[in-house]
Amino acid sequence: MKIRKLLVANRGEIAVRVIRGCRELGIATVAVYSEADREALHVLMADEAYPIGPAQAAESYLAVDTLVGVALRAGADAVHPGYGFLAENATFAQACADAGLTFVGPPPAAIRAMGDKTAARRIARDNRVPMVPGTLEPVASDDEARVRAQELGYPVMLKAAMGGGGKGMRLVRAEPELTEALRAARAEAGAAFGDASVYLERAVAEPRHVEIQVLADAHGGVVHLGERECSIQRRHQKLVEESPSPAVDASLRARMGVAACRIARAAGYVNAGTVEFLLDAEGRFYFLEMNTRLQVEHPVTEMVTGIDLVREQLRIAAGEPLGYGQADVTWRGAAIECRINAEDPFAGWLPSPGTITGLRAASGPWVRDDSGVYEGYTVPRWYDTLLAKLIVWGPDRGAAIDRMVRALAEYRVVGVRTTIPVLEQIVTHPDFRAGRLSTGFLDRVLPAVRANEARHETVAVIAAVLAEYERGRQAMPAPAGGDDTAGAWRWGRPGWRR
Amino acid sequence: MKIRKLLVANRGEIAVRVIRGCRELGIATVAVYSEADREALHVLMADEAYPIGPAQAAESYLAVDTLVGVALRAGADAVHPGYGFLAENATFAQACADAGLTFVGPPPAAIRAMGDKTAARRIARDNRVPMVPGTLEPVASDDEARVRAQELGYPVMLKAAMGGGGKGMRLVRAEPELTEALRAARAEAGAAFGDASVYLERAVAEPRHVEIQVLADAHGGVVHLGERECSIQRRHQKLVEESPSPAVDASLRARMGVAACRIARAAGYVNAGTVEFLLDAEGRFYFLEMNTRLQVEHPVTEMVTGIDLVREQLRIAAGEPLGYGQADVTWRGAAIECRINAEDPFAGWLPSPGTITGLRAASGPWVRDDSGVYEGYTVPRWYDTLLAKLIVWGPDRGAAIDRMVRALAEYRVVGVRTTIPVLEQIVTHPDFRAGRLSTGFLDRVLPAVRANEARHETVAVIAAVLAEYERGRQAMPAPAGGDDTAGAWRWGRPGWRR
Amino acid sequence: MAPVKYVATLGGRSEPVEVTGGDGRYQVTLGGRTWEVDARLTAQGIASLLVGSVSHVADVTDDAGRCVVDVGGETYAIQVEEHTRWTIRTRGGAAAGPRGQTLVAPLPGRITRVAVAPGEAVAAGSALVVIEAMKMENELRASAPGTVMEVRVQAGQAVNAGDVLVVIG
Amino acid sequence: MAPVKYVATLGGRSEPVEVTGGDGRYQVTLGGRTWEVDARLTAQGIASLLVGSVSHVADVTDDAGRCVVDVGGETYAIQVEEHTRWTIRTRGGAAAGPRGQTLVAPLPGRITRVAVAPGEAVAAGSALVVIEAMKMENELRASAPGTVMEVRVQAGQAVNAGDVLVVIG
Repeated sequence: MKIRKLLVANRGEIAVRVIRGCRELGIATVAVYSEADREALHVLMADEAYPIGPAQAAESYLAVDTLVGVALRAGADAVHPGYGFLAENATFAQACADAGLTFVGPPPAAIRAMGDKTAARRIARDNRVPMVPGTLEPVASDDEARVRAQELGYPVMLKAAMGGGGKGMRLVRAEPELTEALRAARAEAGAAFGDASVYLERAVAEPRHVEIQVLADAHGGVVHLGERECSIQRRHQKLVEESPSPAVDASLRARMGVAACRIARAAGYVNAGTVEFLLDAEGRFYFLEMNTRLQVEHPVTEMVTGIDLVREQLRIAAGEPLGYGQADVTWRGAAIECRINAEDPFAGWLPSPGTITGLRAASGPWVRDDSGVYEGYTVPRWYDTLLAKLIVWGPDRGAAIDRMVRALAEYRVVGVRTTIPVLEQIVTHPDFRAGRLSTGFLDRVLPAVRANEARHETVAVIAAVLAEYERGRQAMPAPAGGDDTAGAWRWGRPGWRR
Repeated sequence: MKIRKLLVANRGEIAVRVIRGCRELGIATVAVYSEADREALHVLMADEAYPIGPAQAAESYLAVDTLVGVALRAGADAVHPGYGFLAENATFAQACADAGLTFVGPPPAAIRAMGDKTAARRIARDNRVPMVPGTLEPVASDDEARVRAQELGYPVMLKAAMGGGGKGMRLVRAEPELTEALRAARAEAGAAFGDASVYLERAVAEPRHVEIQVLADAHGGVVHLGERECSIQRRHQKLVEESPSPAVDASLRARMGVAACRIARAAGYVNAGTVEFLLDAEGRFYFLEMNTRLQVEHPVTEMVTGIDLVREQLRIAAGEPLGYGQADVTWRGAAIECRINAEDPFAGWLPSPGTITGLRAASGPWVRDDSGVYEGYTVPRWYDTLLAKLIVWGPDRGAAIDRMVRALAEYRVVGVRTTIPVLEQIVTHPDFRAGRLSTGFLDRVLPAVRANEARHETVAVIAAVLAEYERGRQAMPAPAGGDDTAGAWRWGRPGWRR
Repeated sequence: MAPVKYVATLGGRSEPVEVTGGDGRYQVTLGGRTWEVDARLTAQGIASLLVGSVSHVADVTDDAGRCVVDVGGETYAIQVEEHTRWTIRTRGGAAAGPRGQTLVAPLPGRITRVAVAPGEAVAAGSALVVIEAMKMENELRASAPGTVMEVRVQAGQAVNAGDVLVVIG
Repeated sequence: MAPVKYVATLGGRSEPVEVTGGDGRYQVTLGGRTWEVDARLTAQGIASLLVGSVSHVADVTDDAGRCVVDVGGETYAIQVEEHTRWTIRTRGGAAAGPRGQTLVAPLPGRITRVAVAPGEAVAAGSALVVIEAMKMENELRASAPGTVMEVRVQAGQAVNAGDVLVVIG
């Protein structure tokens, strides 16, 4: 069934991404917005927009019945969940199906199988995909957790059973940390997924986070689009992603790809999904979980394969076959993504909501800006901090890094603090350029990150003093003979920003 | 010799493009600016900037000695000429060489050979590259032109002997038009190139403009990067370009590529260059001329080949070998470029200088914005009207067109009139989608182009009336109980743009 | 609250418009239909309008008393007046149409050619003057037939936007 | 024209700065060196500076009397005063340093945990309060050792930016 009108059950940059994909296919788009989001970019860009309730996500972006009701009222025939919110909620997928709406994502059963991380681990085990040792069930109590952790051996990792995106994850180095880590992980998991259960895994030392993108159609076609390396993380939140991984060669890619496709097939998976692995220093990979949705970092795969993942999601949801096989998927060059978050990396990474008074995005050759904001927009305090994703492509990893350095230097956000300065220090770090990555990279590098190198102190002082000087001069009568022609002096004209 | 610091002898988007390319290679950049350009984007983006004289290009951007002097004063070791201005001026290339500066372009002899279009035609003839019949020398007088035109048979095409970029070209359908056409072509050629000579060619009926990009290193390596179709022209100014051409298959591409490389070799060509051909309805191609510089439309070649032409120019100028051969050049998908000019297509295409009060560029997946302007910038009246180039890539031509339609709809320029509305009508035209192109396309389509479809008249009236309504309300005392919290009403706040 | 009545004039046509509401939510009546409108200024001069749930972004600027609205890639110049004021202004009947043509320079540049002389008859579409600006030659043409009364420029002369070039009676 | 004398204070350091010139071209003396500066506002709050031919773009905003300058990806908060005013203000000697700490909410959110109680001794870096905002838990820590005098919030409570959470003596 052809999709004619689609409701995007999300906000921010991913809602904008989906709207763009729909527009290119001639699909009309319906945005939804909470009371905090009337002026959000996705509302401005969609063909239609409907209010869905208060700022709190639980009462708006997570309100299944409201969303299905708006979709029907707007005459939509499909729903795209984006990532986060209800993207991995089988109840929502089922409610869409029950209402006759095409859900742009996997069948509810596949979401359920993979959403329950412990069930997913059983599928992986049954399909001979290697895994990190851990519990196949959530731990029922602190006491059980203590016993299991001891059996596995510290350090262990706590993970949300219904999780994804790093929420509810905690590394526990030794037993005394366990109780507090369980509390924090459960609280975060409960808040994020409405289910506080956690399970345990043995922590792998200095692992890389490498994930495989898969696409599966409703006719049995399954392909993988290669890997993304997402080892640059802070508190399990990815910050920099790339494809290909500097640690993966064609042979390893093929083996990981086969393992990922095997899991997708076993789960009856349809649509775009991602199989996450840890890769250890010896090149062994271990299944972590499968994310049954589009990932934040999907653009790096798009840039190297030339395959538009949102377009493929929409085609697959409409029942079309992939129309190509594994041999048709080719990779060219290297792509890197940096997440520009409204956080202050020099003040404990505190979120930095507020009004973006100045915004100049990077552009030019092979620079892609997937943004959810605009100049004048006020970043609300209710949702995550992701403002925009900056993606570059280059013929090889070195060229891509050079381009990312250039693009980050061009990207200016004024009014809220962002991760840009620390991203610049990451991509210029010798270990990053050498491809020496692990999930511990950022913790190792961050202590050396400086707020201000004071490289531009003199210029800053000159700018500040001239602003004051001109403010003083404007208060005086205009000098005789002063002209106002093109190219002449213009400081202090009306509108000096407050 | 490695390039460490480069002077960009140009302005606008191409200066910005070169600066970006240099930055990614770690080359410091020096901008130059006329009195009309102190606030131009290339000045803001370069590492250093120097004034070079009055607004009139003849006294600034065309002032060879001034430019060479600034390059030496700034400690630059190389000069990039961009396109236009001095890009195909052998005297400038020679002056750079004499001053010990690396000229990022071909040797003066090659510029001279190809810059003299009649000399170039002799080279083509000697190398058995097919040509449109015409004069091998400039016509000395109106009388000679009349005789030659009669021999060739009308319609004939007048072309600037030292030309390029469509300047000084005139189609003459019949003898009575000849005198005025000669005057106009000579005036334009003289103003643009400092040489008013013109020559004649028989006009080909409904031809396509298809050009081949070549790269030649200083060690004998020559490759071609396939074709660009640039048939969408108005008064010989290209408006929409694409690669590949819908009229060129692999076999024709190979034959045209071989012909282009043969001419480059015969001319002793080094660096990036473009060999222009006419392609007739039967698939026969005819050599037109060789442009000894980077073309405006180079990005479409970059997007399909993955080869960064500015980077290659800089590498070649530094003496590096290409490092790859023809078999290594591969093409993926389709790319289209639209030129966003400050012209009013609904008022005789009059230039529209002025202040850009609002600017929201398209972005997102596979959208590239190569711009020379910013919000708040005043487009000066001294230079050409090109504001920005919007480039998209797609896995095939249809997908690229869909993407261009989406991107043009996103692109908003307020304050000056632009070509965007007519570009939208071009790329949605059935003949464009079907690939039925010729240099006559635009003249055929333009009469049907409407200024306003009035699709949004109701919305426009609502917006205008609400602005007035709120202006009236702001003049009244604030209503009791009115709050000012997030998401609340904000019309009429200070700063309503005048 | 009683609706406020306006008249919007666009392209020579005037139509009544009524507005009620406030704080971002309005009812706007025009052409016999009432629209629910949710409208916000998202930045200076940029309005987000949800007109019966359909989303539009309009750039709204003021140009010498007229409201210029850019929406969906189209530009509209609209004069908005309170209904009573419009009634008073137009009570005397429409003013007589302009007679003759005055060709003014649409932008600064240099005159490269003058194609007419005083006393000459011109047809609609006849070339009058060629002005060079931004590296292009731009031909300015007569919008209606008439007789050339005055030619105020000559070839080679620099002109500013708004300068009178030719007067046709 | 005699130079205008200022004092710029940045990160606790104050330094004299002298300016002459105008109409976009200035001579600025600081740190014993005079810079030729060509400066323009290219848009509201965005300045293009050519400092001895080196090109910089600075975003200049005013924040409660201090000038906040974003340049080259770095942010500087600078207080600029006329020299005489600065002299008068600082004549009495530097004010005594602040005593104790007052922990205020750096952004709006919900308190998810209070880790200290009145009377408790804390070390520099001790966790005091955890605030949840924008889907993240953010731990707020003591900047210096001391004794908790007051705890003004409890877990589950919503707070606004600037609300006092904990007072340490």
